[in-house]
Amino acid sequence: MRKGKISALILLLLGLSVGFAFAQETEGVDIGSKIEDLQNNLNIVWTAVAAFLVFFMQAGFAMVESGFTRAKNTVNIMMKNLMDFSIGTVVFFLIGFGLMFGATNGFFGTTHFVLAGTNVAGKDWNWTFLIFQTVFAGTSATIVSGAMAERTKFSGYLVYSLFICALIYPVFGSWAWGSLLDGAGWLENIGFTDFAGSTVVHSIGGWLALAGAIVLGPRIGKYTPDGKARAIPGHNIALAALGVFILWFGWFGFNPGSTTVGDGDIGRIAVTTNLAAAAGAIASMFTSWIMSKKPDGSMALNGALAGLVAITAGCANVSPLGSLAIGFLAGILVVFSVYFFDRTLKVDDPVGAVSVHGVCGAFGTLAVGLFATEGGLFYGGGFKLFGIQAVGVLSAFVWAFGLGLTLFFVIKKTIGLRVSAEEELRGLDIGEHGMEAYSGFQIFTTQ
Amino acid sequence: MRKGKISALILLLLGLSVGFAFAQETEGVDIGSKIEDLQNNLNIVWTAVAAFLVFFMQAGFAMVESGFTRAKNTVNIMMKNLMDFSIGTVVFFLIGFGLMFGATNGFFGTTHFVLAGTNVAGKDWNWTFLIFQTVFAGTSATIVSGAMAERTKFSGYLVYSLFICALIYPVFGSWAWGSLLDGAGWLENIGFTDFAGSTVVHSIGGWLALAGAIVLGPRIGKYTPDGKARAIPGHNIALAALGVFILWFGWFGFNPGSTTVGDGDIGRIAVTTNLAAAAGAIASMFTSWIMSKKPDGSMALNGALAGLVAITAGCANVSPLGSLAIGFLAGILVVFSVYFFDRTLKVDDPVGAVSVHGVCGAFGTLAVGLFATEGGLFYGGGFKLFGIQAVGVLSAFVWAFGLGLTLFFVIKKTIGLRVSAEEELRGLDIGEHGMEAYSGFQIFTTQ
Amino acid sequence: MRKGKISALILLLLGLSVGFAFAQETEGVDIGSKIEDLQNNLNIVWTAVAAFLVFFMQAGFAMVESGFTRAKNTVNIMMKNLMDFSIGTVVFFLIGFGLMFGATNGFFGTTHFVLAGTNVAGKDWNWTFLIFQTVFAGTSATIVSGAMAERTKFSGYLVYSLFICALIYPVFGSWAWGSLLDGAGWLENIGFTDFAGSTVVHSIGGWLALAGAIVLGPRIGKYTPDGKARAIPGHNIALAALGVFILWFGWFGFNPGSTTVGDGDIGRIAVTTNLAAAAGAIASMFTSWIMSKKPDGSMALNGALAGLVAITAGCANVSPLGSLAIGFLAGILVVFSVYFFDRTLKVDDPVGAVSVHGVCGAFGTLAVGLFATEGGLFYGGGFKLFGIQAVGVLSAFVWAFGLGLTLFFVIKKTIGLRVSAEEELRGLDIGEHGMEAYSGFQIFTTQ
Amino acid sequence: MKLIIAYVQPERLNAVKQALYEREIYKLSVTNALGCGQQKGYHETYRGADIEVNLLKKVRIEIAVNDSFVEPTIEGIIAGAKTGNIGDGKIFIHSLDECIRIRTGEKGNEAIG
Amino acid sequence: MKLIIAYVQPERLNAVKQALYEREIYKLSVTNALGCGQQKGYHETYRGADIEVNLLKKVRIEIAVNDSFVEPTIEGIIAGAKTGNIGDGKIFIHSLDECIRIRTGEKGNEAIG
Amino acid sequence: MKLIIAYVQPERLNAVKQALYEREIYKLSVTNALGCGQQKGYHETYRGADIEVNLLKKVRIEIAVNDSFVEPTIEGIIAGAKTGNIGDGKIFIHSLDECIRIRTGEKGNEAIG
Ligand SMILES: Nc1ncnc2c1ncn2[C@@H]1O[C@H](COP(=O)(O)OP(=O)(O)O)[C@@H](O)[C@H]1O
Ligand SMILES: Nc1ncnc2c1ncn2[C@@H]1O[C@H](COP(=O)(O)OP(=O)(O)O)[C@@H](O)[C@H]1O
Ligand SMILES: Nc1ncnc2c1ncn2[C@@H]1O[C@H](COP(=O)(O)OP(=O)(O)O)[C@@H](O)[C@H]1O
Repeated sequence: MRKGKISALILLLLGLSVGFAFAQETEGVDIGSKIEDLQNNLNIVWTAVAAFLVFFMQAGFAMVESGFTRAKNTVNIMMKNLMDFSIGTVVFFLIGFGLMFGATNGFFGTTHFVLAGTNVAGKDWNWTFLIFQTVFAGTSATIVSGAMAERTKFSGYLVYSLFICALIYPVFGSWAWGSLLDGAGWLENIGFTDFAGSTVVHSIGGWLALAGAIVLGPRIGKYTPDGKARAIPGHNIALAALGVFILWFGWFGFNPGSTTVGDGDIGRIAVTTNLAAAAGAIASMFTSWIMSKKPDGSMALNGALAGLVAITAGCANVSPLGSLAIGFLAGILVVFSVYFFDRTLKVDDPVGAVSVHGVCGAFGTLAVGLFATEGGLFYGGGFKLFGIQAVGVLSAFVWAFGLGLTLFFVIKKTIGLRVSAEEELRGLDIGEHGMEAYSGFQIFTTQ
Repeated sequence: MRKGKISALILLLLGLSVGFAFAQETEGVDIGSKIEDLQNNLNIVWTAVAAFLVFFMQAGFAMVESGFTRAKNTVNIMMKNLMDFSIGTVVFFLIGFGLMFGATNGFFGTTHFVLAGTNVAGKDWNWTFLIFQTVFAGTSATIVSGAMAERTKFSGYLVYSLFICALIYPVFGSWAWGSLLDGAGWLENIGFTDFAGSTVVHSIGGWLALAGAIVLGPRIGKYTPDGKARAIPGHNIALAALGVFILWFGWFGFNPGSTTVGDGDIGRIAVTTNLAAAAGAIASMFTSWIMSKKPDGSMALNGALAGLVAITAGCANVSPLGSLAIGFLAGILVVFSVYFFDRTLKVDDPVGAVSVHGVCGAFGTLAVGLFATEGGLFYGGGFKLFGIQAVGVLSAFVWAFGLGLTLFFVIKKTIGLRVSAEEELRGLDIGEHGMEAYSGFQIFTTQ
Repeated sequence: MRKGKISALILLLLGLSVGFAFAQETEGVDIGSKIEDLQNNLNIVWTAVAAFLVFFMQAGFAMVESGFTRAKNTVNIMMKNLMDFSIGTVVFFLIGFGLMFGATNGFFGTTHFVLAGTNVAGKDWNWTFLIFQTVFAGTSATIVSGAMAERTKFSGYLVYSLFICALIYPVFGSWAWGSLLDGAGWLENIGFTDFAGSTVVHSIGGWLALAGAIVLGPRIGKYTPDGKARAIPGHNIALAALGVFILWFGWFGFNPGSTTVGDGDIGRIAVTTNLAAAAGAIASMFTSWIMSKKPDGSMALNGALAGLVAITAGCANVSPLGSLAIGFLAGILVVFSVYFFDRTLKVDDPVGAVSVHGVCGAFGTLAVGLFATEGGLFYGGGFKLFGIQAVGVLSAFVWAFGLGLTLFFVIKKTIGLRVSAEEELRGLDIGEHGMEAYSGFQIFTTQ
Repeated sequence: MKLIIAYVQPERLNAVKQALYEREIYKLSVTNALGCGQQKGYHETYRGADIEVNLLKKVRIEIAVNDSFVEPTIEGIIAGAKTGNIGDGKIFIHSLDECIRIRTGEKGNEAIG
Repeated sequence: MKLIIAYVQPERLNAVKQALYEREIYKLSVTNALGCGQQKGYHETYRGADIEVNLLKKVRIEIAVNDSFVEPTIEGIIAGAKTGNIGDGKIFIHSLDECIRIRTGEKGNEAIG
Repeated sequence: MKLIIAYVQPERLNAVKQALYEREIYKLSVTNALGCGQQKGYHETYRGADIEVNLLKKVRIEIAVNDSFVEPTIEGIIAGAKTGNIGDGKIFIHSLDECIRIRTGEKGNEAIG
C-alpha cells in the first residue's frame, strides 16, 4: 500500500508535472502567437496610418503644382491630381498590384490581381499592404502632372495615368520590391537598395515627367524667339508652401512607414528624413541666394522636397550626419538641375518635377552607395554597392524614359496631347472644364 | 525516517508542483490580461488617431464649402464651421454623449452626461470613445452649413448647431449605435447595418441641410424670374479641391477607425473606402462630361465625396468589387441628384450637401442590403437586410427632416434665419463679421 | 532498489520540476520582456505619429501668420516658417537636444550632442524622442515670426532662429523637462508642472515674440501720428482659418502625444484639449461680439488657439470641466490682451502671437495651480502648487524676454533687423525674395 | 461720338447690361472700381482697432457711342442702376475725337458699334 | 466741368484723399492700375529665369469737378502724392460735357458734387 | 495733347508695349477690364446650371501723348494687337486739356513724355 501510495503519489506528481508541461507548452505557444499577433496588429496600425499620410501627399502635390503655375490652369491641375489618383487606385487594384507583388515569372508578377486569393472579409495583411502600395503608386503617377502643367489635353493625361499605375510603375517596382510580398525581382536580387523609393517611386515619376515635357514642348511664351528662358511666375506661393508642408508631413509616412513594422526604426528614419529635408531647404535657399542675389522662395521649397526625395532611398541605411549631407547636396543639386533643364536643355517643367524627383531621386539612390553605414564607399564598403545602385538608377531611366517617350508619342498621334494655342492662352480651366478657379477675382492673364 | 524523508520529499515536490501550478496560473492570468491590456492600448492609440483624422475633416468641410461659394461670404463660412464644431463639442460632452450611449430608456440614453461615472484622472476607454464620438457628431453638424451658405444669419446658425449636437444627432445615434457603449437602440436590434454612419452621420446632416435650405429659400439671383437655375460659381476651386483631399484623408479615420480595434480590418476597410472614393470621382467626372460636354471640376470633387459617403455604411461588409460598384453608382447618382434639387425642386444648395450627404448616404445604406457579402441581395441574402436598411433610411429622413423643418421654422420666426437682402448682396462677411476675407484683392461682386 | 527507484523517480521529478521551474522562469522573463517590448513599440508608434502631427503645426502657423497679414509679405512669411524649422531642426540636433536632455551640469545638459552614444543603426528610443522634441523646438521657434511679420529683415530672422533652437529654448527646457531623458532641472525639481509646454514651448516663444516686436517697432501706418491704433486687415482669412484647423489637429499630437506612452491617457488628454479649444473659440467670439458689436472672425480663431495654448500645461492634470473653464477664460483673456498690447502698449503684433502664446501660455500654466485635480487650489491643494507655477512662469519671462531683447538688439546693431521703409511699403516679397506671392492677381497695396 | 462713363453699384451691373441690350447698345467695357461719394462708407473694427471703409466697391462702365445713342444709353443706365438709394452712382459724358476698330482699321462712326 | 485723372503711388492714396478732403473735395473714384513711366521697373529672377517687371503698381484716381474746383483738386493731389521721387505720377485733365446723378436724375454742376 | 484709350486682348499687351517702344512711346498705364463687343462670349455649365460669360477679359491701355505722337501710337497699338480675329479691340481718342507731372509740377507738353 505504501508503495502503491507512494507510486500513486509519484504518478500523480508525474501526471501533474506532465500535465503542467503540456499546459505550459500550449500556453507558451499560445502566448507566443498572441504576442506575434499583437505585433502584427501594431504593424497594421502603423502601416495603415503611414499609408494615410502618404495619401495626403496627393493634396501636397496638387497644392505645389497649382501654386507654381498660373491661376487660369488651377482647376485643370486639381482635376489631373484627383483623377490620376482615382484612376491609379482602380487600375493598381485590378492589375498593378498583381504585376508588382504577385508570384513572378521573372519579369513581373502574375498572381494577386484584384487581390484574388485573399479572404474578402478577413483581416489579412494583404489588405493593409495593398492600401500602402496603392498610395505609393499614386505618388509616382501624380509627379508627372506638374511637369506637363498648363498645356496638356485632359483626355490625353487620363490615358497616361492609366498606363503608369497599371504597367510602368508596377513592373519596375516588381524588379526592386517584389519580394516584399510574393514576388521577386532581379534588381533586389543583385542587392539594389532603395528603401522607400527614391528610384522606384520618384525617379520613375520624374523620368516620365521628363518624357512628357519633351513630347509636349514648352508653354507658349516660355522661351523668347531667340531661345532665352522667360519666367512664368506661379500664381499662389501660399498654396505652394502649404503643399510642401503637406508633402513633408506625408513623407513621415512614406519613409518611416516603409518599414511596415511598428518599432524603433520609425524614429530613426523619421530623424534622417527630417534632417535631409531641412538641409535641402537650407542649401537651396543659400544656393539661390548666391546665384540670383536673393533667396528664391520657390527654390527653398523645391530644396526641401529635393532633400526628401534624395533621402528616401537611404533613410534606413545612413547615419544622421549622412542624411544631413545627402539633403544638403540634393538642395544644391536641385537648383542647378532646374537651371540646366530650363536654360540649357530648354525643357519646360513649370514646377521642377524632373529635377526634384528624377534627378534628386537618382542622386539619392546613388548616395546610398556612398553613405550607407554598411557597404557605403565612405564607410569602407568599396564601390560594389555604388555600382549596383548605378545599375538600378540606369535601368529606371531606360525603362521609364523610354516607355514614357513611346507612350506620350502614341497619345500625341492618336487622341492628342496638347491643347490648342487659343485654349492655352485663355487657360485650360475654361477650355477643358468650362469654369474658372477664382471666379470674381480680378486676375491679369497677360501671360 | 525513510518514509518521512520520502514523504517529505514528495510533499516538497507536491508543494513545488502546486506552487508552480499556482505560479503558472497567476502568471498565466497575468500575462493574458497584460496582452489584453496591450491590445486595448493599441485600440486606444488607433481610435485616437482615427478621431484626430476625423477632426481634421472639419478643415475639409470649411475649405469645400468656402471654395464652392463666393468670396464675400468666406469669413462667415469659416466662422460657421469653427463655431458649429466648438458648440457641438461642448453640448455633446454635456448632453449628447449621454443621450446616445448612456443606459437607454428605450428611446435615448440617460446616463454618462458630462462623462459622469468615469474616473476623472484615469485611462478609461470612455475618454477615447468620447473624443471619437465627438468628432463624428461634429461632422454631422458641419454638413448643414454648406447647404445654408451665403444667406443664413449667424446667430440663427449658432442656435441650430446647438440643437443638432445636443439632441437631433445623438437621439438618432442611440437608435443605431447605442450598444457601442452602454446603450441599445431599436434600429440596431432589428439588424440595421450602418458601419461608420452613411445614415447616422451623413444622411442626418444631409436631411437637416435640406430642411435648412428649404426654409431659407434660394440665394438672391440663383433663379431667374421665370425659374431657370443660374450658376453662381464658387470663388476658389483650389480651396475646394484641398478640402476634398482633406476629407478623403480624414475618411481613413472615419471608416477604418470605426472598428475602434487595431487589427487587420483597418486595411480592408481602408481599401474599400479608397476604391469607392476613386470610383465616385471617376463616375462623376464622366457623367458631367456626358451631360454638359466638359468634365466639371466641381462635380468630380463632389463625386469623390459621394463615393466616400456611400461606402461609409458598408465599408466593412462589402467586397472590394462591391465597393467599386457602390462608389461608381454614387458618383453617377450625385450628378443627377444635384441637377434634380437645383433645377427641378429649385432647392438652392450651393455646395451639393444634400445630394452628397443626404442622398448618397441613403443610397449607401441601402446598398449594404444589396452588396453585403453576408446577407446582401446580390450575395443570395434575399430582401430581408435590404428591407431593414430601408427602415433605417426612412426613419432617419423622417426624424432629421421633420425636426429640421420645425427647428429652422422656429428659428426663423424668433431670432430670424436669413440676413437682409442688402447684407446678402454686399456679403455676409461685412454684414455679420465686419471684415473681408480677402482684404486688398480686387474682386468683382456683381453677383 | 525500491529506495533507489523511488529516489530516482523523485530525482526525476525533482529534475523535471526544477527544469520546469527554469523553463518557467526564462519563459516568464522572456514573455515579460516581450510584452514590455511590445508596449515600447506601441509607445514609439504613438510618439512618432504625435511628432508628425506636431510637425504639421508648422503648416498651421504659416497659414495663420500669412492669412493675418498682407498679401505683399506672403512669400516672406512662408520662407520664415520654412527656414526657422529647417535651421531649428539642424541646430537642435547638433546642440539643442544635448543641452536640453543630456546629463546636466545643473544649468544645462552636456551630453547627447549629435545624438552621440546612440547606436546609429539601432531602434533606440532616443531616435523617436529626438524627432518628438525637434518638432516641439520648431513650434517654439515659429511662434515668433508672426509677431515680427511684415517688416523684419530676412537675414536677421535667420540668425534669430538659429539661437532659439540652439540655446534659448533648450536651456529653459532642460530646467523643466530635462529628466524626460538623462537631464534634470531645478524647475521640475521644485514641482513645476507644465505637461506639454504652455510655458516651455508657448510662453518662451511668446515672450521672444514680444521682445522682437518691441525692438522692431510697429509697421508703417499701424499707428496714426497721434498714436491711435489702426487696423491692417489680414489678406486671407480662408488661409488663416485653415491654419487654425491644422493647428488644432496638430495639437492632438502636441498634448496627448506628450505622454509618449500608448495608453488610455491619450483619450483623456484629447478630451480636455478639445474642450478647451472649443471653449476658447466660443468665449473669444462672444467677447469680441460684445466689445465690437460683431463676432470678429480673427478673434474667434485666436480664441481657439488661446484655449489650446492654455490647456497645454494642465491637459493631463485637470478635469474636463476644469479644461472648459481654462479654455473659456483664455478665450476672454486673449481678446483683452490683444487690445492691451495693440492699443495701450502699442506693440504691433500682427497675428496676436504675444497674446495667444505668451499671455495665454502663462495663464494656462498658472491655471494648473488652480485647477489641477491633485494639488490645485480649487481642489483643496492650497497655494503651494500655484506658487511653484508662478515661479516657472516668471523665470520663463525673465529668461526669454531678457535674452530676446538682447539678441534682437544685437542683431539690429549688426546685420540689421528691419527692412527699409521703401521695401516695407512695396512688400518684403519683392524686396527680400524678388517675387510676388499672387502673381497676376490685382491687389490694392494702398496699405 | 461721345464717351460715357458710369459708376454703378456692382450688383446692378447685370440689370444695366440688360437695359442697354434692350436699347440695342451691345458694346461696353467694365472695370472694377472703388468709389467715394455721398454714401458714407462704414466703420468696422478688426481685432479691436478701428477701420474706416470709405471706398466702396463700384463698377465703372465705359461706353463709346454715336451721338444719336447718347440719350438711350443714359436712359438705359439709369433704368438698370437706379434704386433710389444713396450710392446709385453717376454718369459722366465727354466727347470723343476718334474711334478705331483694331481688327479692320475702320474709323469713326463705323467703328464704334 | 472737368474730369481729372491722376496716377499716383498706391501708398499715397490715403494722403491724397486726406488732402482733397481738406479742400472740400469729397467725391472720387479709384481703380487699380499698372503704370510704365520714368520709373524703370526692376529686374528679378524667378527660378533662375529673368523677369522684367516694368509695369508698376499705381492707383488711378478719377475726379469730376466744377471748373472752380480744378485748381484745389490739382493742388490736393500734388500735396498728397508728391515725394519728389521718380514715379510720383501724373495728372491729366479734360473737359466734361455732362454729369448725371443716377439716383435723382440731376444734371450738370448740381450733380457733380 | 490727346488721351488714347485702347482695349486689347490681354495676351497682346506685351506685343503692344513692344510696338510702342519701337515708336519711342514709353509711358502708358494699364488696367484690367472686362469687355463686351462683337466677340460673343461663351456658354458654359457649372454644376448643370447655365452660365453665360459675355464679359470677356480685356486690358485697358491709357496713353497721354502730344499731338505729333498720336499717329505712331495708333499704329503701334494696331501693330501689337491686331490678329484679324473678332475681339481684337478698339481705340478711342479724345483731347486732353492739361497734363501735370506731380514730381516737378511741370505742365503740358513737357510733362507728358
Ligand atoms: N465727382 C465725382 N468724381 C468721381 N467719381 C464720382 C463723383 N461723384 C460720384 N462718383 C462716383 O459715383 C459713386 C456714387 O456716388 P454717390 O454720391 O454715392 O451717389 P449718389 O449721389 O447717387 O448717392 C461714388 O462711389 C463714386 O465712385
Ligand atoms: N503719358 C502717359 N500716359 C499714360 N500714363 C502715364 C503717362 N505718363 C505717366 N503715366 C503714369 O504715371 C505713372 C508715373 O509716371 P512717371 O513717369 O514714373 O512719373 P514721374 O515723371 O513723376 O517720375 C506711370 O507709372 C504711369 O502709370
Ligand atoms: N462702343 C464701345 N464702348 C466701349 N468699349 C467697347 C466698345 N466697342 C468695343 N469695346 C471694347 O473693345 C473690346 C473688343 O471689341 P470687339 O467688338 O469684340 O472687337 P472687334 O470689333 O475688333 O472684333 C470689347 O470687348 C470692349 O471691351
